[in-house]
Amino acid sequence: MTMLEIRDLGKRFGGLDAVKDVSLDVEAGQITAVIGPNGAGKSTLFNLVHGFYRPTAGTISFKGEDITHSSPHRTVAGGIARTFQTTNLFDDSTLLENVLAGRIVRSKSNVFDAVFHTPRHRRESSINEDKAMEALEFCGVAEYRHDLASNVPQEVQKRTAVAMALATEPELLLLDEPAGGIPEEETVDFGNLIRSLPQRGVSVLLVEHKMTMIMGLADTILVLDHGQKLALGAPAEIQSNPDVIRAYLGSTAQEEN
Amino acid sequence: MRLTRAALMPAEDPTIMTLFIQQLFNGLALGGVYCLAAIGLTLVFGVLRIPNLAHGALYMLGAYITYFFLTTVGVPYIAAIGIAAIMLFIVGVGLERLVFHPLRNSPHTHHMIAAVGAMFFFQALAQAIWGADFRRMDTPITGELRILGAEISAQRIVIIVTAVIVLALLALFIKRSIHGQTIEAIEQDRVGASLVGINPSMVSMLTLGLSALLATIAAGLVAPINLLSPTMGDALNLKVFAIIILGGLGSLPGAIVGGFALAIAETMTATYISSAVGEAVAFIVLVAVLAIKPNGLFTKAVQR
Amino acid sequence: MNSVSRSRRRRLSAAAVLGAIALTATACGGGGGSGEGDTVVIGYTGPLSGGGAAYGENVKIGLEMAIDDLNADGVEVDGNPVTLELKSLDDKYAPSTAASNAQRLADQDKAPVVVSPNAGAIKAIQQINSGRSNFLISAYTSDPAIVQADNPLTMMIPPNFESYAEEFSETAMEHGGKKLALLGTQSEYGQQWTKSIKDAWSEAGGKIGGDNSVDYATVSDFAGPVSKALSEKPDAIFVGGPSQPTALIMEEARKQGFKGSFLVMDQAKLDEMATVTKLDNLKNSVGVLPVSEYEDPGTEDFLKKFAEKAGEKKVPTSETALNYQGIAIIAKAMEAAGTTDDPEKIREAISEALPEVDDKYKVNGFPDEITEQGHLLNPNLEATFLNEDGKYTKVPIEQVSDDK
Amino acid sequence: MNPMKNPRIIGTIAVIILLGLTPLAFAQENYAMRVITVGMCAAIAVYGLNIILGFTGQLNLAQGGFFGIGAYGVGLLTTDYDWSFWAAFVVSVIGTAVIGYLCGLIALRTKDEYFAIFTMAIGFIIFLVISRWEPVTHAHSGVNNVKFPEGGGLIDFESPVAMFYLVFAILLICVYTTYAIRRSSVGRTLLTIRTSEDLADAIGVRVGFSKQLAFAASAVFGGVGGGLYATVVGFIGPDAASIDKTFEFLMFILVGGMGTVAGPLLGSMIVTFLFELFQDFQAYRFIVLGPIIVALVIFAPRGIVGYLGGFVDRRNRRRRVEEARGADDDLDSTGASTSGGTGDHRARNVADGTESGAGRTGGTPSPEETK
Repeated sequence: MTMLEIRDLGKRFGGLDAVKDVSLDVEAGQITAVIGPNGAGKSTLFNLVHGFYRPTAGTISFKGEDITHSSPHRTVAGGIARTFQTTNLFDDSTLLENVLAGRIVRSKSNVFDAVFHTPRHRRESSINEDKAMEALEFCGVAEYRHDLASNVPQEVQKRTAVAMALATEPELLLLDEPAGGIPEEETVDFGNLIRSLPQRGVSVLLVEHKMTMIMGLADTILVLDHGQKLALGAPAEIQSNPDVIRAYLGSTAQEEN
Repeated sequence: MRLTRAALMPAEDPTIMTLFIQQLFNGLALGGVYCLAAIGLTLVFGVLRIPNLAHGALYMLGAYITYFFLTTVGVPYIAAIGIAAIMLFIVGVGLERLVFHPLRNSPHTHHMIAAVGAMFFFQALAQAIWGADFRRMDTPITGELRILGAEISAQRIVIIVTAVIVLALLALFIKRSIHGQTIEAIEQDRVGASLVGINPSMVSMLTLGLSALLATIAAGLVAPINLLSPTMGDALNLKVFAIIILGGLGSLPGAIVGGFALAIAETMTATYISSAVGEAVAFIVLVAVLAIKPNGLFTKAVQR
Repeated sequence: MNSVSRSRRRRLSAAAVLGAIALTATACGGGGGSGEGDTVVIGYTGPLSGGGAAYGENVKIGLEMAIDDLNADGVEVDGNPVTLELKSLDDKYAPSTAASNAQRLADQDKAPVVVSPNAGAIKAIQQINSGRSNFLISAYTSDPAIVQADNPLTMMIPPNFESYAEEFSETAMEHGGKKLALLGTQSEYGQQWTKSIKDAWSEAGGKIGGDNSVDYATVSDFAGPVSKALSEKPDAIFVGGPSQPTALIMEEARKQGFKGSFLVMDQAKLDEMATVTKLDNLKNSVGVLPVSEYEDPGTEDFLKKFAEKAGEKKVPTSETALNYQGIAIIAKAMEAAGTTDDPEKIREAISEALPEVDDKYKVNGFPDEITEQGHLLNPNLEATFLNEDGKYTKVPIEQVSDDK
Repeated sequence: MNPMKNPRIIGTIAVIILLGLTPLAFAQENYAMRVITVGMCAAIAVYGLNIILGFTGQLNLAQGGFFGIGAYGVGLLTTDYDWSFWAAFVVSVIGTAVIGYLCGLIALRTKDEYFAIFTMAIGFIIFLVISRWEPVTHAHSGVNNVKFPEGGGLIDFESPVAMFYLVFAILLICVYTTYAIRRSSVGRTLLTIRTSEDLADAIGVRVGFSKQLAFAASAVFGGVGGGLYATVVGFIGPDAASIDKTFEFLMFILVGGMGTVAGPLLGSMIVTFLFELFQDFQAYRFIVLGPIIVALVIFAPRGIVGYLGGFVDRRNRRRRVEEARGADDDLDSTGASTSGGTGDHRARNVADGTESGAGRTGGTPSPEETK
């Protein structure tokens, strides 16, 4: 069943197209990857799906429901979570607090519940803690829960970012270069974490540069170039696609410097 | 009722043209003062990212020191302003070292309160030295000019001219001189600037000194047409903030346009509507503009 | 954990206690003394910093001078000598602060009398001076509202400003003309003045232009408002606020070619104004009589002493002179009442004390009676007209009643 | 572990009890009672500032204005319109809420310094309206003889002590509300916004809406403080709405500690007394006070409570980090070792000060902890 359905999506900034007629289906329980050279519009695509940007053309629908113009809050509430390219955590807070922040969107209780200490409030708080701990454990960073986000290694931060996203109980998770800045030897473990998400009922849409990782992970790959679809298909097809090789090698060249 | 009267007045009043010219020049003179004060403040903001609430106090101090050299010591007017400007430059640097530098990594709440503390201090100090009485500062520049039937005192012409000259020099300084360029560089991009080896704290001192210097010139010019008192800065302070926000924090053209615009708006509303409105107009305009354009008129890449 | 919590507990309570200490410190601060009856504290709360500081200082000088002289002469309350002592606090013109200060002076310093020179502050103090704590307010404001409040423990020193309106209007009209422009200050007091002048002027059959009142304290350039006022071609202009800005406004008006006459609100003192602008700019205006023009028995000595105290340059104003008289009256009232700590008795004794006061303390139009509501009345109140050749000519003023 | 073991709670309660007992010592000292009561009115407004500034990180400089609106609402309604205090109080608080909400609508379009100075302008306009709109507000003549609250024959609020306890009671409500918000998901929402609006957005926090509410809430507290102030003082002039009030409040919260529960109260009291102490220096007290203020900001940037708290938290966290590490292989053993609850139990609630066991004790994590 199709979870996310993107049709002819477009976004213009001033004169130029950041994203143009992109269409993509993200299947439930699958891992879909978006690759492409820098400035190919990958992050823009994420921001469009997530509601940070308003598309200038096309539609996005999630579980058959049109979310083209919904706000980030509504998108997240609807079940789409995301992580950022540059690790983004609340630095002065402990990891647990960070992940708990992810629970806000699922909290119904308001000031009055807090003030009058209602049962709902109590119930929710303990649920929040359990879910947060569960997410931390799932991502294998529970033992760091009381360290400040700024004090833990890159990889732990990356994992926590995922945990925070998971805490919002998403059905679709947008990962923007989740393994960026992680030493090669650890990417394997990290890959496993991502691979285990679908069993949890979380479909994944990710942007990643580490080709080896992608090829091992993704079920479907969308290749973007200058904001437009260059190719779409299974890893094998993509690897053998001449355009992709040209565009991609070209860009990795420039990434070196 | 007052409104209708004001509305009718032009029709009845033969001297309407004269009045308008008169007020236009008064507005320009006021604008000159506002600009000189606002520029410094907006520079400080652009570079240090702090709303320096003590700016009005620096202006006041500048006026008193000018007064001291002119009246008590008896040096010529221009020289007095010059000396005062230099002394205030030092005061400004001191302020940066002692108050703002230690706070460079704190949120702007802290700067504001620290600045208020400094302001209290300066005012009390001025009162301790010169007393609470109003002081009058006489100027060698006397006489009036007749322009299209309007009486404009020479002092006001001087204010307008000096303002223009100083602003021009400042622009030149910022474009040409190394220091100026570094100021601009930092304004545009702190990180980048420090990468290319500019020393931010050096520039911070320079900027605060410069802003105090400009404030002093403004004070030295306006003092003769008004009075000195330890609280003379207060009224100016809020208006100048309105101006730099209106123009866009850290934007020099913004401060200049904002300064003259608000000054003229003030005199004109005071003339044709009512003095109470004249007093409030700066802030009403501000609220209106920000409601539509949340980052001010001439927004620079100031906000993160 | 426990060790932490203990040290933490200690710290926090320490911080809290600090508050209490500070409090007790204030509670004791400056207190005591007055109980023994040999020293009586005269309290003063006024603007000693901020915009009104100059005004507050003038009042304070008057109080200090009076207390020095009285102590020199010796005050004796039922048999034993009493030393007066001034305790002054700054209220920055804020009524609520003034009230706190007054409360403090009454509580800690046992001051039977508190002087306050501003209507707002006095109104705030009247909330607390006759109830759980009792003290007499020596009120230096010419706003009748404070006696209309029927506060049993208020003594209003200066004449009711409304008395001036009529004479001012007539005088100005005969030296100027029928058309009046309003250019007073935007303060509470300035606005009340503007209103009463308005009424008096139209009663005298004059025409009134628009109200151009501006806040003298915040305007950075008076040229604008003045040009506006003059654009209506007035024959007379009502001005007034603190002396110096008022002087500037008049100067500006003359510069812009105004030939008519000025009505100068009593807050501004012509002689004080002469220190910031040429006398020529002030000619042809009606205002209150400068202290130096009074011919009361004590005036001359007062002027000498003032010059010694405040310097030759400083001009003695009625704020100083009238409060000088005020304290003298209170001291005499204490003697007459035979008590230093019963405000009611002191208040009652004032009327019998008035004629007793030594001539040296009569410096600025001395009152000969105090009304039921507590207003000191000077039988022959005089204003002045500063004529073309810079001479002060006296203008007798008929006093109006304080009732609404 | 039991709440009474948590230093923060103990500290806060200690302060409150101490304050609550002051009338015993000073019942006869009208002056002392007055100063404390007025100080508490300010403290209430400062708690408002704490919500928008301390929790949400928006420097709102209109608080003095809202304080003034509350004060004038009560003042004018009880005098010119002869309402009962309570009616006037409720109405003017609601009024402040509405005005606050509307101001928020525009003000929150701006950010950072723009927001700060924009709200400063709003505050100043409120002041101008109050000090110029003579026919309604009596401008500088002020509002005289504001009514005392009606005690319904039971309590006589003309007695300073009764008035003290009225304000004290309302203050307690504010303290508790702050405490409750602080540890609820609502509080976490605000703190999230304070740290990073983008990230907050990403995890589905309704940034705009939450800021809007926080702003309105702070205005309400301001109104409550102002309304009480009016009846405590009995006479109010435009200075009740002046910009200086705002800066006073800022000083209070800064000295006490932003985003903490006890901070605003402590700050208000200490600074108020400081000011009273220096009264003896009259005009020149600011030569001393000015530098003191600067020094406080520089050397205790997180305020008294912030300072003490931060340092307790570091201790606690270090301890918990070790336990958490241990806890993973053997929960019970570590659990037994310290006061109740297992390693990760304590972990949870302290981390965010929510429910269950020690949660109640985690009441007021310092900004350090949740920032």
